Amino acid sequence: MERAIVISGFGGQGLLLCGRVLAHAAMVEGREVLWIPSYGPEMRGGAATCTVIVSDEPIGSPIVDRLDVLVALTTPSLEKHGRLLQEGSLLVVDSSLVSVGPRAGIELLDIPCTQLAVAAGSDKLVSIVALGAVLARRPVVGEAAVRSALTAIVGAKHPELLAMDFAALETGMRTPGALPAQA
Amino acid sequence: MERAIVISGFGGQGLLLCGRVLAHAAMVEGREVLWIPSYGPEMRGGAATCTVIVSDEPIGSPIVDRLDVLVALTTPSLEKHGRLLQEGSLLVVDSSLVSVGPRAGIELLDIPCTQLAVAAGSDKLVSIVALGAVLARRPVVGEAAVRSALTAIVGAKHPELLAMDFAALETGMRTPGALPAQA
Amino acid sequence: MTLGTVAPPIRWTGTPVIVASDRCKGCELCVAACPHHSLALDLGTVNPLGHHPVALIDVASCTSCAFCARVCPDAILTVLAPPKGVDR
Amino acid sequence: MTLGTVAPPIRWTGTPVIVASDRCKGCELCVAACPHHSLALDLGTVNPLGHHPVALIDVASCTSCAFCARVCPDAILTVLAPPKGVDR
Amino acid sequence: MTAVDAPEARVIFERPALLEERTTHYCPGCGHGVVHRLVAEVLEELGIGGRTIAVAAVGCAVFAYDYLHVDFVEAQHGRAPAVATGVRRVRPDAFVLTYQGDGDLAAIGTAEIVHAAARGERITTVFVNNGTYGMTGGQLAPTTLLGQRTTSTPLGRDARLNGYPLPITEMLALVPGTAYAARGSVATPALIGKTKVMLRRACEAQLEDRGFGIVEVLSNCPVGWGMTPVESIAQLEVVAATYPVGVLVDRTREG
Amino acid sequence: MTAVDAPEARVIFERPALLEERTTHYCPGCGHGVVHRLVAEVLEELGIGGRTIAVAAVGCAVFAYDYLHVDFVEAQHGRAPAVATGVRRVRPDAFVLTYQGDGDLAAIGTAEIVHAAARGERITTVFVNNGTYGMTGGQLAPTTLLGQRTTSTPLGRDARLNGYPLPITEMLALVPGTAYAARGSVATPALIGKTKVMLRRACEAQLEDRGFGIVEVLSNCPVGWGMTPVESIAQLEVVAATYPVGVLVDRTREG
Amino acid sequence: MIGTAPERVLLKGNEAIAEAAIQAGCDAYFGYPITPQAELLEWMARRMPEEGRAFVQAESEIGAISMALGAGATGARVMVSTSSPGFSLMAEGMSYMAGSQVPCVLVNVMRGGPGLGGIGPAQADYLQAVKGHGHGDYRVPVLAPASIAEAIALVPDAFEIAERYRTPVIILADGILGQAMEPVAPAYRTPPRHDKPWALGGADGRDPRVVRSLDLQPAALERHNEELQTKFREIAANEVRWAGERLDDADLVVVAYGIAARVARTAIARARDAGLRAGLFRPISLWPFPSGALAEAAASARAVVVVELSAGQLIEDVRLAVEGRVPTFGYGRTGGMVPSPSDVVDALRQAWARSSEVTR
Amino acid sequence: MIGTAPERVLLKGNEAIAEAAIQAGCDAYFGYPITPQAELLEWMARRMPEEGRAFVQAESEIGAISMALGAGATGARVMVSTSSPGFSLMAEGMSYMAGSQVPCVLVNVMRGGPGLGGIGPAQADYLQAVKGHGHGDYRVPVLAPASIAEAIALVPDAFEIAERYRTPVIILADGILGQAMEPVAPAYRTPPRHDKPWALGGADGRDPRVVRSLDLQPAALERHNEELQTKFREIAANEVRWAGERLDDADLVVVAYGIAARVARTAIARARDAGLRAGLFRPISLWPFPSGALAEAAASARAVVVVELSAGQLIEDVRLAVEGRVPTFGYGRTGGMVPSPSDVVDALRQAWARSSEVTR
Ligand SMILES: Cc1ncc(C[n+]2csc(CCOP(=O)(O)OP(=O)(O)O)c2C)c(N)n1
Ligand SMILES: Cc1ncc(C[n+]2csc(CCOP(=O)(O)OP(=O)(O)O)c2C)c(N)n1
Ligand code: SF4
Ligand code: SF4
Ligand code: SF4
Ligand code: SF4
Ligand code: SF4
Ligand code: SF4
Ligand SMILES: [Mg+2]
Ligand SMILES: [Mg+2]
Repeated sequence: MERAIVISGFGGQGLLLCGRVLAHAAMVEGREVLWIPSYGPEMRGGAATCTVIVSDEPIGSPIVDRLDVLVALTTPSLEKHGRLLQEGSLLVVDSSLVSVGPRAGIELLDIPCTQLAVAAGSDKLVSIVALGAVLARRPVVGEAAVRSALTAIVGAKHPELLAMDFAALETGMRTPGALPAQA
Repeated sequence: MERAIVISGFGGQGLLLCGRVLAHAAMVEGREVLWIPSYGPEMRGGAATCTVIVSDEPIGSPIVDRLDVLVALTTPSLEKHGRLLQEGSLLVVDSSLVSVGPRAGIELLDIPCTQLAVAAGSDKLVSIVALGAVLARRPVVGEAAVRSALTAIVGAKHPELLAMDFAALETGMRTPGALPAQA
Repeated sequence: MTLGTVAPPIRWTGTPVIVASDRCKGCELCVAACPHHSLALDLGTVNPLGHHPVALIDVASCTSCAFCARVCPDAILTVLAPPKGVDR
Repeated sequence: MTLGTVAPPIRWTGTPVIVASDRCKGCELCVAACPHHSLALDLGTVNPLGHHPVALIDVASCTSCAFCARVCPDAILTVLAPPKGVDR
Repeated sequence: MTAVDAPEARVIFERPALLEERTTHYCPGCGHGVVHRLVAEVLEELGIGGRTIAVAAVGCAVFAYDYLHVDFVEAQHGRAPAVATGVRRVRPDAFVLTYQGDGDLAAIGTAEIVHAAARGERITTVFVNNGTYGMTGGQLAPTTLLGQRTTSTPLGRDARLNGYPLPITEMLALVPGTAYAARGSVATPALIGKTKVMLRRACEAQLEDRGFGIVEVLSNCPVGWGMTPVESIAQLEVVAATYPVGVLVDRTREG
Repeated sequence: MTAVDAPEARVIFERPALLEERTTHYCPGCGHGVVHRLVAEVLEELGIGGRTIAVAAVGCAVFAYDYLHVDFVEAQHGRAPAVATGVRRVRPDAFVLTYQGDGDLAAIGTAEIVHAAARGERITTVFVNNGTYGMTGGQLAPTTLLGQRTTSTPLGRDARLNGYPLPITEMLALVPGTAYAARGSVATPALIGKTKVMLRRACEAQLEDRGFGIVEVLSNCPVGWGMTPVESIAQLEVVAATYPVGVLVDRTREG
Repeated sequence: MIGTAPERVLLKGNEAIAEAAIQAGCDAYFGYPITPQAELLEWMARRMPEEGRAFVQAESEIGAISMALGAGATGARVMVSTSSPGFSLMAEGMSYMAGSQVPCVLVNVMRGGPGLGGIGPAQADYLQAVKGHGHGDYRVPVLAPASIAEAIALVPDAFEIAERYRTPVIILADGILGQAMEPVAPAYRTPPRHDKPWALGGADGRDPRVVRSLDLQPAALERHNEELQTKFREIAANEVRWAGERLDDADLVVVAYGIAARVARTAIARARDAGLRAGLFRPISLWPFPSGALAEAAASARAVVVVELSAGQLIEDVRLAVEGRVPTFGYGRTGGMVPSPSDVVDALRQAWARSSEVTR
Repeated sequence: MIGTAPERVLLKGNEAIAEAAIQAGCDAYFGYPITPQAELLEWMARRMPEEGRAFVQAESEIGAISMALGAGATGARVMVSTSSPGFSLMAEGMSYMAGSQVPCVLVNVMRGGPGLGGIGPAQADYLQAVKGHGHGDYRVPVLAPASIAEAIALVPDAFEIAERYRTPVIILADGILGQAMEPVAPAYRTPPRHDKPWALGGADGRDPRVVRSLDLQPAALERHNEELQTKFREIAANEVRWAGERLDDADLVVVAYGIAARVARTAIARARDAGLRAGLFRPISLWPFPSGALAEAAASARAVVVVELSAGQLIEDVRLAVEGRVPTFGYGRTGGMVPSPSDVVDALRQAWARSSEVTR
């Protein structure tokens, strides 16, 4: 089973790091994973995207034809990557910044990530909030693995920030809309 | 009819210029000619060689398998190019600098070019003396053409030297050994 | 108007600093450069670039010195001063 | 030797400048540098390089100052002086 | 007191016309924006925008052509002065400008800038010294201060391993072909004003056929330096201790 | 008076042992020969010939390895200081030397020499300035004098077209990494002696771990200059008017 | 896989290559920043001094390759890295190293070109690396990993080849391989060091040694060239590397290397699901090119399709190997674009259709 | 011949190329001294100022190619020249010119390599010139004269191609062609100048123009690359040049260009005298390579022999053209060595003997 997740927005939203957390969590679970960054021409604050492919088998193509999950933190990133969403894909948008209508066959999760992140302690946590929301709907990796990934990545350098990250992750996971749509 | 002439010695013996005179003379006569220089690693005073191919038809190869004439002004140049002499080739050596014994089938012309050149006015004329000697035995180009070549090349830049060059040429042409062997 | 009477001074009600908010990057260099602390980021707004744009928070203190505009890397600010003869 | 008698001075008959003639390029820098005009090209000789090598033409005037050797680009010259206590 | 409308408000400061009204790709607070504006103002005031051929150097400011309303050719990394020389020699009527970063000019492009100066090439160089390679992620530049941490000197620049800050503009000032060389800064409104005067002089050195002109501008790279924009501007004072601001040579008054 | 044999004649001058007993390919009277000898003498006197790794630069003296009895690596044209840096960094015990011409060092190799100096690289550079490209036939070099005819400035060097003579060693002296920089000459026995002292100091700067050392040697290229050897040596006085002989910087006494 | 999980680490390709070099005993690294290779330089900037080894951020790519020439001439194990524009600047230095037989490993993390181009992944320096980088007659072994784990394995191999044959070796990667992360249980390896009777270190007690490429005597330079050619033939005989997947029954042989091979692998699986029997021929050594093996693999196929991130470069070597015996088609993307598996499946389908038309 | 004699002059190839450029309206020349190309630079140093045109001896080959980029971007007619090591240094600049579509003519008078090599004639930069000079996907037209008269004729052609397609063009010569003299009645030609709506000159009264190769958007950079590829296909269709001699009944097709073709011509005459029916196929445009014509010429032959001054470079393009249909043999010399006609005759004999053994 291979799942492709794209997190896209602008630099400063912490999305490359968030992708790394996801990749690390997959590794912790003994799975295969491929993390691919990509930047726009802007030096900082410009477009940035991160693709994470998680699989139980060796991963072939780093380029995917369909996305299982798209986290779109800006409107341009939704425009750019939205076409890879297909029947059954999950789309998470930051309702603080992106407005989007329902799309046929696509599960939409429209949550105010930025606001929630600020509430959790910093607007740099926006991607982690979104990740929490994704995991609530699509448990690509287990929460335990994500926590140990956060501990390894954030904890190693900034242990003082770890609690805030955990909080953001939980906020995301428990945000009302994040619970499975049918629930 | 294609004739290949090599003039070889060290820089400062005027051999590249001499080759140019020969080439120019051939051009004046409306023939095809190819002039090819080659230098050794030494900056000045080192080995230098000049190949002139004169023909009545367009010239193919700039590299020849046999020499019709070799003017060897130093011992190393004789060693290097001597192997291309064949039955009927003419070998001119400067007896002031090179000692050589007779070679089967090869016409040898052993003349003190340097001495003669000094006598004609300058040791820089050594190649012109040798050229005169060559032309006496192998009239590859006519004397008139050589004179007009000298006029064009030497006369254009240093008209005052022209007389000396003519003298050197004549010295070469009239040097005893230069007259056909059988004569 | 009567001689001997001082005319009431004409006051300028224009804005001395015009912000092209959509392109402001919220770097706060103008804020730091303003000698009169007349500027601040508008934390309640996020512009299309994702930044809080700057705003003139104290019109009264602004002297139209244009320090803010001169340090702005994005040429976001236009600075105006009252017409000649018109008071601030 | 008797006290009070001055011993006749010992004279050196060696050559102060030795020329590696085969490798000399006849550039005449040594000739020009010699303060005593003790050197000149040997126009009667052509060495294997095709040059007239330099020669010490006036041993007597040579002071073994080695100017010649120091300017020679080809390290052709070795300069000797009489042993200590031996006159030139 | 009567309040009246003021339609004829005096414009104290506005965007120069040669600066395109477009959001730059530069990081918030990046000094390149200020230098761009100064260049636009000077070209405009000298009335030479229409005959300017500028050379874009590889670095964050390679996209200068998206912001300055003049003709541009894009050079290889470090080669802008040579590219400008090519332009110069075939376009006697053009005003020729290079806009280069410190990695570009003082590292890979050392030979090209030195020889453009040596030739007294009639070109003007705007040299933005932000002490790092902004575009590639904040590595050591020849101009980086001793002790300064960069992504390729994680423990700070150590003279023994990484060498000393290079006073390239002082070196260029030594060359007789350099008609004008100066160092400005974007640190304060006053220095920005002073820098503009320098840029103008460097342009005039070309217009008056005096020789090569260069203005080094001490600039900030908040992202490369790991600072907020405001901190990075304050840091410029520290930078100026190694690279003093002022006119380094002015040969335009000679002859 | 008694004449006796003098078997123990004092040797005032002899060929240094590190200079191979072999005819060089240099033109008669060429200054490279003198500089080779000085280098051999200094290495010998310092006793470092056995641990020297020299870098041969492209130019007439590329064949230095045929004449100096030390290990050599041949660099690309202009890149000797970078090649030497590579040697330096992996061979802490070696004595590292570059021998470069003015075309090599001051034209194509400008960036490499400037940055070796900026890094304070512990290498010693012997820089033979003969004002032309000897090896390729006497073209203009950055160091060519104004008015000097070369095969690529047939009417003489014109500052407007061909630029000014480049004071590269003065520029290098500005860089803090340069421990020692001086300019000597092969014009007279006295200057040759002085130059040898300079070379020794430049080597010591490396041996004492002070930084980069360079000696520019004004040298003649009779063939490139179209002069007899003796005329070319006389011409060195003219050259010295543009390039004054002397120590340009000595930071080895500091600290 | 799960069994080895605890030892796995998540590494960027650039970092993995750097650390693999350090573990392989790399004595010196020289580089100049350029995207998408900068992380390699930055890793070295931190780690090499930690290990007491040499690191220099050079003044340029020319400086870096020249430093490599100097360090390599002393027998040190040396790495340099760059990306496409910088690779062009290293051409002269590489020619010198090939000519003077100096070992060195050069990593080129390719980006889109030509000119300044872009920073996206590409494979558009293929011909340059395998045929024409510098002037003169020489070839350089070129190794192309398709995964981070393979990159780690090829680094010590590259050093070994470099030293065994006294030659520079190129590792050719692309922006994705350089910047992507995969979990790896790094199989680092330190090749043994052998005597280098040519290496410089000072002529104390022995004759001086000279590392050089100049010889003004044509006959001598020709002899030198013949020696080099003999060496190249030896490398060509010994150092061919490639991998095949599903070739046994393949009607369609897909040739691809590096990251393009990863896309091709997925596409081949899909094509097979759709009934098209495709297989993957993946050259690992681009020079020496596995011509013989490819010719054999292609012999029983109906068509060959070359998938690459360039406008058609690898295809030249494929055509030289196949020599017209099987119709050969190319599918290339440029400028930083990477095809998706379905793009490749489409290309395979088209090739298949066209090959059915071709009669030879 | 005699009729035209009065107008003939004796010119070195280097000088002939330089003067032909001047007569073709070359506005600017940039170069750096290197043997065996120095005479070209020196000619320009004298003549360009006489004509009031631009001449700069640059600080390096990189400087020269960069100046060419700048001058070319304004629409000027520009030439640069160099020899092999300098050619390597121009790789990055050429890639930029190809990417930003700047016309320019670059003359490479090849010498022996690799590295510093020697100063004798060689053809060892063939693959570099036609395949891999700089990074990224691009091709550059490469013209190879075989005589001084042909060099003179190809110079204006090169300028014309450069401007018509907005591309750099390479003239590939060797040390003999550069330094030898032949009498020529120079057929100078000045190609007409056309409007260059992309050329820089100041944005007065129009929108600014930008000559650039950067595009950080992969999709846009791919579109740019596709435009370039379209142009290359157009050039490949229109600009193929070659000459054939005695091919009609040739059993043995000898492929050679430049000076090697001259030797081959003489050798072919001798081989024919000895009963071996050989003919000469001489590519003049090395890219686009005359593959179609060669395939046709080779179709009825029993063997193809490639004669070149390199260890085997041209032969790759020959093999791509012949595609294994005719046995193909190579005879190459290196390091400045040039074979004599009898060397080549021997090579032809051997190839003939071996081709008789080959059965395919
Ligand atoms: C030949 C080459 N090498 C390296 C690079 C990568 N590169 C792009 S910009 C840059 C340096 C940028 O630094 P600087 O010139 O200081 O400009 P800044 O971004 O700091 O303004 C480098 C090394 C390149 N494009 N080409
Ligand atoms: C890349 C490159 N460009 C040009 C040359 C040709 N070349 C050989 S030596 C030389 C310059 C020599 O001048 P200089 O360094 O002053 O040494 P000199 O011969 O005068 O002692 C040049 C340009 C080369 N070998 N390589
Ligand atoms: S300086 Fe400019 S960009 Fe920065 S906050 Fe002020 S107005 Fe906005
Ligand atoms: S114009 Fe002067 S006073 Fe007014 S906001 Fe700007 S900096 Fe402050
Ligand atoms: S200086 Fe040396 S080479 Fe010149 S003439 Fe004197 S001894 Fe001979
Ligand atoms: S040692 Fe002195 S005096 Fe004697 S020859 Fe030499 S220079 Fe003249
Ligand atoms: S990286 Fe630095 S120089 Fe580049 S745009 Fe950002 S702040 Fe400016
Ligand atoms: S050309 Fe000049 S530098 Fe070269 S060997 Fe001759 S005199 Fe010396
Ligand atoms: Mg910078
Ligand atoms: Mg010189």
